[in-house]
Amino acid sequence: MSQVQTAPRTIVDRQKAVIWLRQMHLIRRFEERAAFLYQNQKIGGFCHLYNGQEACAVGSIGMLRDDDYLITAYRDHGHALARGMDPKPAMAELLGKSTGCSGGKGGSMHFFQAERGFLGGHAIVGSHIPLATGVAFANKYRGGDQVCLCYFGDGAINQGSFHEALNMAGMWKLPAIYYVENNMISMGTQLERSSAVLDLTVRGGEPYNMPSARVDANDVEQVAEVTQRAINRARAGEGPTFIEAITYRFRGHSMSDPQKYRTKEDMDKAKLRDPITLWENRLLQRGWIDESSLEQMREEIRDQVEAAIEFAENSPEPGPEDLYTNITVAPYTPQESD
Amino acid sequence: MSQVQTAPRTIVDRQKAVIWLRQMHLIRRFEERAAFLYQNQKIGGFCHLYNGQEACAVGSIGMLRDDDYLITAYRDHGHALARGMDPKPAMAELLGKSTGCSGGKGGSMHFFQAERGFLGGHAIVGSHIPLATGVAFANKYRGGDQVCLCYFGDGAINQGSFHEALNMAGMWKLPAIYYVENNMISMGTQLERSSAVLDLTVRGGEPYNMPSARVDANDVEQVAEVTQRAINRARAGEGPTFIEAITYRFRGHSMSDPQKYRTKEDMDKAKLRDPITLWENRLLQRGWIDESSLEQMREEIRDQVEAAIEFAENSPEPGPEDLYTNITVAPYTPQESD
Amino acid sequence: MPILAYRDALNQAMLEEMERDDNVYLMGEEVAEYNGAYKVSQGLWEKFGSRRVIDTPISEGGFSGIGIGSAMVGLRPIIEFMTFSFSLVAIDQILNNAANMRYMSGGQFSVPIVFRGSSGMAGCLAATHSHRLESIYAHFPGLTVVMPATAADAKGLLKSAIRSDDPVIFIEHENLYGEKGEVPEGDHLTPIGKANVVRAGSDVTMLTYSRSLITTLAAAEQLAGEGVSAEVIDLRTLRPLDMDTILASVLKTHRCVIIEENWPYCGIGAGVADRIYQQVFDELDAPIRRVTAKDAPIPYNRKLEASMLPTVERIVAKVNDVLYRKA
Amino acid sequence: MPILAYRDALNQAMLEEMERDDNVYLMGEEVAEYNGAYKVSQGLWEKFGSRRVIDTPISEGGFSGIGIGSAMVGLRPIIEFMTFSFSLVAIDQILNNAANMRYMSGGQFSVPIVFRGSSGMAGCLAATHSHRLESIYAHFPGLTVVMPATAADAKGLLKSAIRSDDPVIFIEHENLYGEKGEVPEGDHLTPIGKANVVRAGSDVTMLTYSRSLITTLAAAEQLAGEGVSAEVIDLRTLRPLDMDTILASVLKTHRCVIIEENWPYCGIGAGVADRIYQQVFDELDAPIRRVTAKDAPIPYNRKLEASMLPTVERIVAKVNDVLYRKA
Ligand SMILES: Cc1ncc(C[n+]2csc(CCOP(=O)(O)OP(=O)(O)O)c2C)c(N)n1
Ligand SMILES: Cc1ncc(C[n+]2csc(CCOP(=O)(O)OP(=O)(O)O)c2C)c(N)n1
Ligand SMILES: [Mg+2]
Ligand SMILES: [Mg+2]
Repeated sequence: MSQVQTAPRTIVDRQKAVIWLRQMHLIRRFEERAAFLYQNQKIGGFCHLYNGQEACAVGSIGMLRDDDYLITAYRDHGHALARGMDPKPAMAELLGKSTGCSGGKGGSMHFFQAERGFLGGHAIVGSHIPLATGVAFANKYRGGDQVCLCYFGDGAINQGSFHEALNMAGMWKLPAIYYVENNMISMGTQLERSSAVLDLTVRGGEPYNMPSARVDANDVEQVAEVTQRAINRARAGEGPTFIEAITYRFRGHSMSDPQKYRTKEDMDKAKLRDPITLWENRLLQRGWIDESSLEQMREEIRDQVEAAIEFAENSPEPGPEDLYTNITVAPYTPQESD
Repeated sequence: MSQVQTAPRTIVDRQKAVIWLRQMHLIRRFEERAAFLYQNQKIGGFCHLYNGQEACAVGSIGMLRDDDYLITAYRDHGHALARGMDPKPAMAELLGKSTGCSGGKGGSMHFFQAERGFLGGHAIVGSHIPLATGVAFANKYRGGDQVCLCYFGDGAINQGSFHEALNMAGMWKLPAIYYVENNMISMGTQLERSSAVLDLTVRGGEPYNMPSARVDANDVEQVAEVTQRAINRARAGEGPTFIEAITYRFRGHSMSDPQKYRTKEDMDKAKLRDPITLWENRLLQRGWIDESSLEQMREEIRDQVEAAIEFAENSPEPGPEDLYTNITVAPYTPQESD
Repeated sequence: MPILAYRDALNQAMLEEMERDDNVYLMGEEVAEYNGAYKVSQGLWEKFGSRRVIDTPISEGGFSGIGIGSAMVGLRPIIEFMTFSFSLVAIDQILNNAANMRYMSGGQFSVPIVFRGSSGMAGCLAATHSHRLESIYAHFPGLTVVMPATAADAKGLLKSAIRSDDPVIFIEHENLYGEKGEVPEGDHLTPIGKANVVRAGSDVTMLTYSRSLITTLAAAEQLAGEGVSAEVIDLRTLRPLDMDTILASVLKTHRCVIIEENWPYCGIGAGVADRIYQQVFDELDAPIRRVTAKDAPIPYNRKLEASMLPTVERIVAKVNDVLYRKA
Repeated sequence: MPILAYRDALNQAMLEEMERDDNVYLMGEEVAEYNGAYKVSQGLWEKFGSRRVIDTPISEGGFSGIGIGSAMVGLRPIIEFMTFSFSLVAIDQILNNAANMRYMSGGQFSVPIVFRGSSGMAGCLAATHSHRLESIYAHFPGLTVVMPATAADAKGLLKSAIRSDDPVIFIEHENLYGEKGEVPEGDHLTPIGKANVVRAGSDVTMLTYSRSLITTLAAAEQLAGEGVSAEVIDLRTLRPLDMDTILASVLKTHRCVIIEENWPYCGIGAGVADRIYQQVFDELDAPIRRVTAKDAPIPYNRKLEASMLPTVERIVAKVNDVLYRKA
């Protein structure tokens, strides 16, 4: 386990740095509005906010090429938006509209965007880790140098699928990057009550013969740096990397979680290291941004999200006939008799 | 990982040492005759011989108390006999007789003996590892100091169940001892083609916060010693241990395996370290046994096994009505209409 | 009689059985400190502590196996799946280790365990989180499959399940947790394997279970207003099926409709219909009609999801069908 | 036409498809260097090498998921389960990730994958190793379920399965691997979703699939000697079911017996019978009878196991039953 403790170097240029800030703000704002719509019952089912973890997705996906792949769990809005999904189809999906990024059939937990190599949000904990491994397998099979980034939570480490997939990835040197977003909790279970060891690189790296790294994921630049190293390795055919990103979620597990398992003080303390504020301050310090452009950015994002809501609200619902579409590629015959 | 490299001390007295030799011979002979019966189609299904690995079961089970538990995979004859199962019901089970240790319903892969805490042979690779963990959980729940010994192969490490169970055992400090019988192959797949790392203690120990040990399992005394340490730990409430026992199987994976994946030379070389011969020689050296008593022992075992075969052959088959017995404890109603 | 929510009736069953027998324990994700994802285990951790109410990592296969192993040596675990959809990662443990153990060991080891949790389409949970697996589990000899529809049965059946010496698949419905009903106090044990004639009638037999009971009763009420006397039977136990009660009704009405949220093909209704035909084909004046979930994965969109479900309208149409009656 | 064993017909199908399309690969336990536990992949590793014929660790859940992931980005994996009994540890991948993916992604990702392997009671393998899971998989929309009974169909259906853009559950039978039959050379494609009238007849319709076809044909032969003309239909695809062929036959014979090795309750026969009744109840002169595995876990003892299986005697008895005929 090689801990990244060096003072962050500037691995991004000004332009990209500002884009990242914008993305983080977009994710934050998008979800704040989604939470509001959820409370107003415009959004149903389970809705898991990424609030507080934005730097993980933005800093890592920011290092991908357009032809690379990524896949994540049900807490997927951030990854989709960081990969450049337009907030319109994202919001429309939350509202179950046919213009949604999954045609209204997937919902919050099952976002997809094939054209950007976004292989989805996946709601069975751990089940997408083998899928990521398969995508990496396909990249290698074809002789390309694309990589597949795979995100999951600290709780997902306890699914057998994690273990089975990482063993094969390590043994076959597949171009995958396994990214545990360790927010120290799975639903209401603190890490020390779900894992026999607290340093997750002990579980994800050495046992599968892959290098691992631990990174402060409130720092988007550190995330980018460690991701870049993993990407380089993967592209060079040297195999997978396991990255433990230490993060914190500022909201409940899902919208219905009263969070009795932690105190307001803990939360307030954590919020002092809000990844967006940290990045904003650093860009201000570097003189890459100023207060007025920041204000303008926030305004643009507010407008963008409101436009997305408007788009979603005005979009049509899928029709009754859509129940039977896109089940199979072959013509579909329901096995019923009505 | 603490490697046991010290010259083996005598951790058993003469009486027990001789019993162990007898057990190893019994297992060997029992299976040689079973192989013959299999070839003559008296035994059906899959039949996996323990030939070559006898010291694992004998040296470890030899350290258990009567009220302890053990559980294993489908290669289970050795563990059953080492735990003191009479070869008669063992052989009868192979022949599918109602006097068999599982009433003729389990067969070679599914031996059971409740009264000796033998929780069975289990044929879905890895599936019994959580069961062992549950037995250890029950021991702790009840406040007893019994332990549960759990055997599995190097191939089984690649099932998610292994990983899930060991994490909970490590976290909850359960009195379980996980024993990977590493014969360096799973069916026809050499270890380096199934595991990202070759030292299995790297996969089974540290990641689950439990101590591990590696032992030369051709040496029954080393096996006993390392097991004793693990048992002491478990009884003291200090939690589980992971033991990698390096061994070799002298026969094919199952009776139908032509073993094209290895050479006669490899086999011959391995047989130079036959655990039975090693133990025999050591006992001769120590003067704990002599040639004539050895000859007598072999003879007695031959007779014992022939008597078991006779018992099995003369035992009745289950009757047609037994199809529906022992499905549930409650009276059973088949969900059919004949 | 006290009025309790289905959720609280389940809670009471566990509480009473845990007080009665120290071998009974509850294990699962968030069952202890969080009081259960759906609050079914509210207060149990506080009362019984971490020895008997145990939070697990997200390792359904692992902790199902732990439950089974502990049951083999005499404990009586209740294993909660946050939803039965997640039992798919543990199904090998359930089907091979729980269901087969007694048989394979020639009767030496039994597995007194309850697997319980919510199930079904519960509102925009989409394809991965809306499985209804009752016909899957009911297919396998060795298992008992129970699905309570009312608060009283939630308590009575769960107590019976915990006392059963065999593995029981106990499937709740997320949308029933808040439903209230009279629940007998104390040792109220609903027998496993007995269906319940919830509403007597003479023109048509309506067989159902779990949440569909509510819709079926509403349909029966509407039909009564139209002069049709429907007998509504809550199957309660899907394996073993109470053929006596079913056949007695069908022999009276000669017409049958089965209502369920299960998918149609090889689903519970297909299994039940087959068994009725096998026994009383000649007594049937019409084919057995079924109202099931539509044969599609479960969509997120609320309207599409609603269109999957049995409705009064769909049920009445099928009843009209078997009565050769124009609406 | 060349005579091939079922095993070799499967081998030929894979060989030809792998030659045709570089995206097709084979993955599973012992499929490469060992040439397959049942030698179905004999020679493929030697021919195509380790890039395309891949031995895995014993990680069914993991490599099923790897297959699905690779199929999402355009490869066309064939995933071998040494036996389908072992698919139970991978079933979440199959049911959630393979079956639901296209739907959940609004049609963006399809999963062209074949899961194949042996299945069934194959001689003293006992409860854990004798599962027949066809009705489990057939229950789920999104999957195609295929079970060839003959060498020709083994080849023709496997080639069609590999070319299918949807996930196909392709279930072989261990006891059929050695069965020989004429197998067309080259591009022989048996269509998915089409049953096969193997023997024409007019008195009774016998529906079956996989190994039971052999026993059913033997029963039909015996019945012919007794003056009963039985039509034998090999279903071949269990999802989607070829209702046209089934109904045409039942409308001709008005009597039907379904023969299978599946367990009875909620099994394939229950699913098929229900669909027949739904459509042509009034055309049936007798209830649809079924010959199934007995409703018990699979015992090790050879005689007990044999007593589980459909036999000519059991089949003829049921045919006599639907013909109201005394033996
Ligand atoms: C197999 C499975 N079990 C349980 C759940 C319910 N569940 C959804 S998210 C979650 C917690 C996951 O925690 P973690 O992996 O740490 O991710 P985080 O929510 O912190 O992002 C649980 C228990 C599920 N979706 N799948
Ligand atoms: C889940 C599962 N997959 C595959 C098999 C088939 N199988 C039985 S034993 C075996 C090899 C196991 O090797 P290992 O664990 O090393 O044990 P050994 O046979 O060497 O004792 C395989 C692949 C099985 N029984 N269960
Ligand atoms: Mg977490
Ligand atoms: Mg091995």
